Amino acid sequence: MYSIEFKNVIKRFGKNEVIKGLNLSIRKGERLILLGSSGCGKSTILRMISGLETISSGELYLNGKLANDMDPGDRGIGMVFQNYALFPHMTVEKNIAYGLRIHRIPEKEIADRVKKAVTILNLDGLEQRLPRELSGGQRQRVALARALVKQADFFLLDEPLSNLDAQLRGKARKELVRIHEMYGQTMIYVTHDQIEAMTVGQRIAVINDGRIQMLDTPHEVYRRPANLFVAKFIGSPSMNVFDGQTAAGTMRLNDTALPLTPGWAEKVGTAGAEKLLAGVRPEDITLTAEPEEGAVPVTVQYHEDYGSRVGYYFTINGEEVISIMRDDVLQGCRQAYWKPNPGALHFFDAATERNIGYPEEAAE
Amino acid sequence: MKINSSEIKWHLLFIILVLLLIYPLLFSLSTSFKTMSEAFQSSSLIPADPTFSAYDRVFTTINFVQILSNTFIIAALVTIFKLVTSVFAAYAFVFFHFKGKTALYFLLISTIFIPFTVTMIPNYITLSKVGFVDSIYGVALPQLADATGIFLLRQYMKGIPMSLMEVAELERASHLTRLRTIVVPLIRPAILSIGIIFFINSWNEYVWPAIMIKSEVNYTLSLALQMFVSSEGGTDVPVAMAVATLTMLLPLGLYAVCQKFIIGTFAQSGIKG
Amino acid sequence: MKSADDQSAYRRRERRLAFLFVLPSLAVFILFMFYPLLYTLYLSFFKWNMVSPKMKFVALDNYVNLLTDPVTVTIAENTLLYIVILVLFNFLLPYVLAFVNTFLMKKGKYIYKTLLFSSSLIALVVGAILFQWIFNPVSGPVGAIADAVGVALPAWSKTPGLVILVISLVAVYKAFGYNFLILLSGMNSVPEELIEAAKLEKAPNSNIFTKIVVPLTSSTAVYILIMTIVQGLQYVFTPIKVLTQGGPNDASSNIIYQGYDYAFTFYETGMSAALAIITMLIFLVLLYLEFRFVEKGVYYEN
Amino acid sequence: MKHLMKWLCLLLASVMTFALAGCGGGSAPKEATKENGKTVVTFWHVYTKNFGAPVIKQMVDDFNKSQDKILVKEVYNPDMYPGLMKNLQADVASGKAPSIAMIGYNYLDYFNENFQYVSPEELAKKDTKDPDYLSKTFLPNVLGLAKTGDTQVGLPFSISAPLLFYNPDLFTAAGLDPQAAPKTWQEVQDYAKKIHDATGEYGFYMQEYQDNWATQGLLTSNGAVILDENKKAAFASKESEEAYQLYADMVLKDQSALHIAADEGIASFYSGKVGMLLGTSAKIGTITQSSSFNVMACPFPAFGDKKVEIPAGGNFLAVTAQSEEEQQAAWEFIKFIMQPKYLAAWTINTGYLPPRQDVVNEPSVQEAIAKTPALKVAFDELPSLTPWVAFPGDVGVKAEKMFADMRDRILSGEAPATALKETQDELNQLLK
Repeated sequence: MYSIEFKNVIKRFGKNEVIKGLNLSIRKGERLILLGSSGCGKSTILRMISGLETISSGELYLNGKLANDMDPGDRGIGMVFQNYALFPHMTVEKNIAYGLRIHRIPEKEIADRVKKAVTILNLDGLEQRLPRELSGGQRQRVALARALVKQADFFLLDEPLSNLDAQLRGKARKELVRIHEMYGQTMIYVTHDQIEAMTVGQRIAVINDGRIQMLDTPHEVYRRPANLFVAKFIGSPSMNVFDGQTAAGTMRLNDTALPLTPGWAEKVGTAGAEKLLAGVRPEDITLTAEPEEGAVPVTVQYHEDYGSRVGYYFTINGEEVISIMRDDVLQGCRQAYWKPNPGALHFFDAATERNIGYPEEAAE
Repeated sequence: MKINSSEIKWHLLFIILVLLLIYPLLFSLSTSFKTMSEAFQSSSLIPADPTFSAYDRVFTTINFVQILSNTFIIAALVTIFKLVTSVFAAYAFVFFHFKGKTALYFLLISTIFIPFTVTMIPNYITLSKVGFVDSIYGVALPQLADATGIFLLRQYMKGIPMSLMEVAELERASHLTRLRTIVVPLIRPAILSIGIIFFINSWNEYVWPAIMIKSEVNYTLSLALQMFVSSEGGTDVPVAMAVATLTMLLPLGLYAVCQKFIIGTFAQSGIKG
Repeated sequence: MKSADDQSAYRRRERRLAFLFVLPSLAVFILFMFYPLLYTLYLSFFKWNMVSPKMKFVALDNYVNLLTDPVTVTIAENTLLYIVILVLFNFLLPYVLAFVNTFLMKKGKYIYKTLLFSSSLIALVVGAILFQWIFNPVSGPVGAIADAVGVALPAWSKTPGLVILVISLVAVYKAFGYNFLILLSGMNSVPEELIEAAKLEKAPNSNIFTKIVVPLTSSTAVYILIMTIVQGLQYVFTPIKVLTQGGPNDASSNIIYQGYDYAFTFYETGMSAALAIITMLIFLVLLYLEFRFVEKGVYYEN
Repeated sequence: MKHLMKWLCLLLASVMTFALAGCGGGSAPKEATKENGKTVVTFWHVYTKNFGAPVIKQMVDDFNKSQDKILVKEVYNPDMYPGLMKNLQADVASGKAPSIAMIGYNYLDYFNENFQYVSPEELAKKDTKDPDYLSKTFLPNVLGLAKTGDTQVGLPFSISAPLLFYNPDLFTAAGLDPQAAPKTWQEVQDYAKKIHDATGEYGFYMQEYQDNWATQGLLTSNGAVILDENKKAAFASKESEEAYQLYADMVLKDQSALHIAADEGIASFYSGKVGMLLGTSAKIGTITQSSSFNVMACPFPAFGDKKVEIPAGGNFLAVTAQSEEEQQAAWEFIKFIMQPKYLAAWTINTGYLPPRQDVVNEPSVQEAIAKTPALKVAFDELPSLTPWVAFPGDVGVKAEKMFADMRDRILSGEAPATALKETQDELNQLLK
């Protein structure tokens, strides 16, 4: 039995349809990430769960009950807002205990719960401080404490780390996972940062243009993108895509025809697509200075040094392609050779942009 | 504090302006310590032989404490009711969404544009029908709400981030609780500043009390001034100035105490465009 | 499908509560603002002196008499002159000074807004008596200065035009500090860097003011402009009543004072009501202005 | 939106009906208000703390102590007679009225026509103790001040006379003898010019209130008639023109007379900037206190050898009580304060002339006259006092303002003839 279920839910702001026919089922206690660029509708989905946004049509079930018109207060939601939404005029303790006091929970129990949350999020000694006296990280943890202390069924986070600086974000990610495992609530986490998505999420829903492009584990989303959008969105720099120019079991790259493996040949043949786009992740491309059998000659036009890695830019069938390698084997721009690794290839139907799937032996 | 040359002229301009505005206050203060004849002889700011005779006449001939308390009661009543009604109305216009909200808002705001020549006669007749003429409560009754209050408080309430209210919504807090625990505390400086403006305006009010109040026992400070001004018998100027100075004491006191406050609130977020 | 009535039940509860929140203000306004407006409208079609039991229905006579009466022409001219002076001293001057104080002055500029505000604390009736005294051309301080300089000052209380200027100064004295403060706050919505950039291009202050500051502070400015007119005309009532009672020869009366005069000096309630309605119509134009400018930005922001 | 508007109109309609039912003038007379057994008499007056109120308070306290059937409460009305009329108007509109109201002489006609009152004659007749109280205590010309046609509207209480105050120091500075006060307006013009030329100060100022009191004296003393027998305005005559021309010349040609609002002009006299001030005897007290020089006074100047005719300022007491019992109580109180003892105190404190002949030989009055010569001048003017012209009916309230406007027009350069003619025509238009 799913704890949150969307059944062809549509959300309109005026005439503009922001969520187009959403079907999503979230298991109890799961850590699900809603990932997408800004304006894709991910926050709207979160707010529809919390009741802060109404549902134009379709049904939402919480713990099996129809929740469309349920008052936000009755849905058992603990939420962390992007700007933390701490009450500037209340101390940390009052902020955390705000909800509990509204529900007239006995003071003794409030004190215990707050004490526990404060220790978990190591906010000790800050209880009587005002939000403006805290650092960004501390404020974020107070917002977390306030959401957790409710011990509600659902734990919603709307880009909670986006206001933190880089180092803090890493630490905060680990804490989030730790807390989730401790409290065991169903956690829905909205972010546009794919690293956060990959590290925090047990499952990721990649969203674009109001639709779920793919819903799967981080590994699958990275290794087997369901469509071109997911492929390009996940991974940075994003996956290289170019016209595969596949024909009769071969792939033509810059006028060099390379034979496909039997598995790929069979897959490509039966894809029934007029035109196929090939995709390779930059980190899966290894260039060599010396020619090699079955390698494609390329001229590296541009070269970037990221310190721990090096990037080489060249073109394949008219598209700019980038290769990321650990060390600077080519020592600057010059002629190089690329032997594509069949295990790292992806093919998409140019028309539907859907992934045509992978041959058996390649799915190591 | 070095002020560079180009700014000197602006500082000069402001200093002249301040002197022009402060001079009348000083003039009133100094005249209140002069005798009748000296008041007319010299207009210097330092009285030749300062005397408390004017203040003495004020405290002996009129029941100053009664007049002070009348003025205070009206001002307090008007201020508290105006604030309460304005806060609730402003809250409704910011945090509720209902059909006809704009129309209702402009219906209320239009009262700012109703001149008192429209309201004076009908209100006088209505209040006299219910026996409220010549009573301080009659003066206060028509002023228990103020559209400027709604207008200003609405501006400040708009400054409250929506997410704070959503936190309350997630806790199923009633609107009254949201008002009490979030909205009012957050705009408390604005409420107090607007409250002080309401208080001072009511404290200084002259026209409406002049129409409503008849007997001396109900007089307010502005009316008390009239008890020393007679076109037939002449004006006791020092006493008039003494009353004027005494009238200024409380507003000046309030302002001195909360000046940082008032200036801060109005200066900080004013009327957002 | 979601249940339509649940949603509208919630809507109706929300709407009733909203109405309850607005009701206190609305009730006071209906009883003491809108009812008088209707009653004044009703009165404006009658001839009555508030005493005699009979009220004669005269239809539009009051309005006709008003519009044909030469005094009304003087009143209209006076009202315009009041507005011009009030707008000049209570709107333009504080507006420019707020700009100067915010962007052209760096050090020690905050003390002025505190000091200037203090004159807003005064009671208008006190201000009137004080100004009558100070501006006495014969025996007041102004008279003394004029003697020293050897200039013979005209008796402003008997000179049309000048009388309006001095009376307006009482209202200016009361409102200037407050307006300056609000306009100063309006300046906060002008990003500092915009001004810095303009200064780099050596743009003259007047240009910075008109091209950058005015557009960005328009809603605060319009609010103060409207208040300067609506409140200003009612502020000057007290000095007129105390100092000149509309004299000399109606040269200091305005649309508000004349309304009072008709009602409480000539006991022509009908004429007073008619004039009050005309005043209301003129002020409604300002209400529209308020909607178009002041509310525009603010309303859509939420 | 529809729903809201519907609800709103409903509420407005109901409020309107409630109010309309109530409005429309006074209601039937009711019985006297009582306070712990005593009949309450409300006494409306116009006197301020620095002018007259202390004596009024004394009279009321003494009366309340002198008996225990009636309780008198005095109520001060700001803005003198117009102010009191406004309050009276408003009170009657809401069905209430004071027991006794102090009405300015210039409102005699307006009051008579618009308000319910009981004539003193009627009250005297019903008063068994002394039915012919009126003829016994008051002179006919004094009673005439509060009489219109042949109805005695009220009893004159305060009588002020216009007289000429002057500053002896400025006189001597201009080479004039302070003892030889000007007797005619020609002399006033001449003295004013001398003072102005010698000292640079102004020579003359006539109090300029929103009324025709002082100016009526100027016109009638030159023989002009303000209101003729058939109640028509007739002041646009050659005599008025002459009188105003003299006054206008002093202001405009000689620049020796000051044309300014009343308070400022009088303040200028106090501060020694104006040689002569034509003001009311009621200001004797304040003028002596406020001036640093020794104020002297002389009677209202004449035009050549014409008889001086000057209007009596001040007010009369009208009994507006509506119930029989209250009227009796009011009459008792009026008779009490009309005793010479109280009228004497009244005269001394305010500078008003007493309405009764015999008050002048009260010892306290004799002593006051000796102390302040101005008071003596006022008493000497008693015989030449005539009623302050009150225009009939609703015109009464407008006339004062029209005369004030006329004065301002003439003194700012308009030809007296045209101003007089236009104002007279306008008034007669209103009188039709």
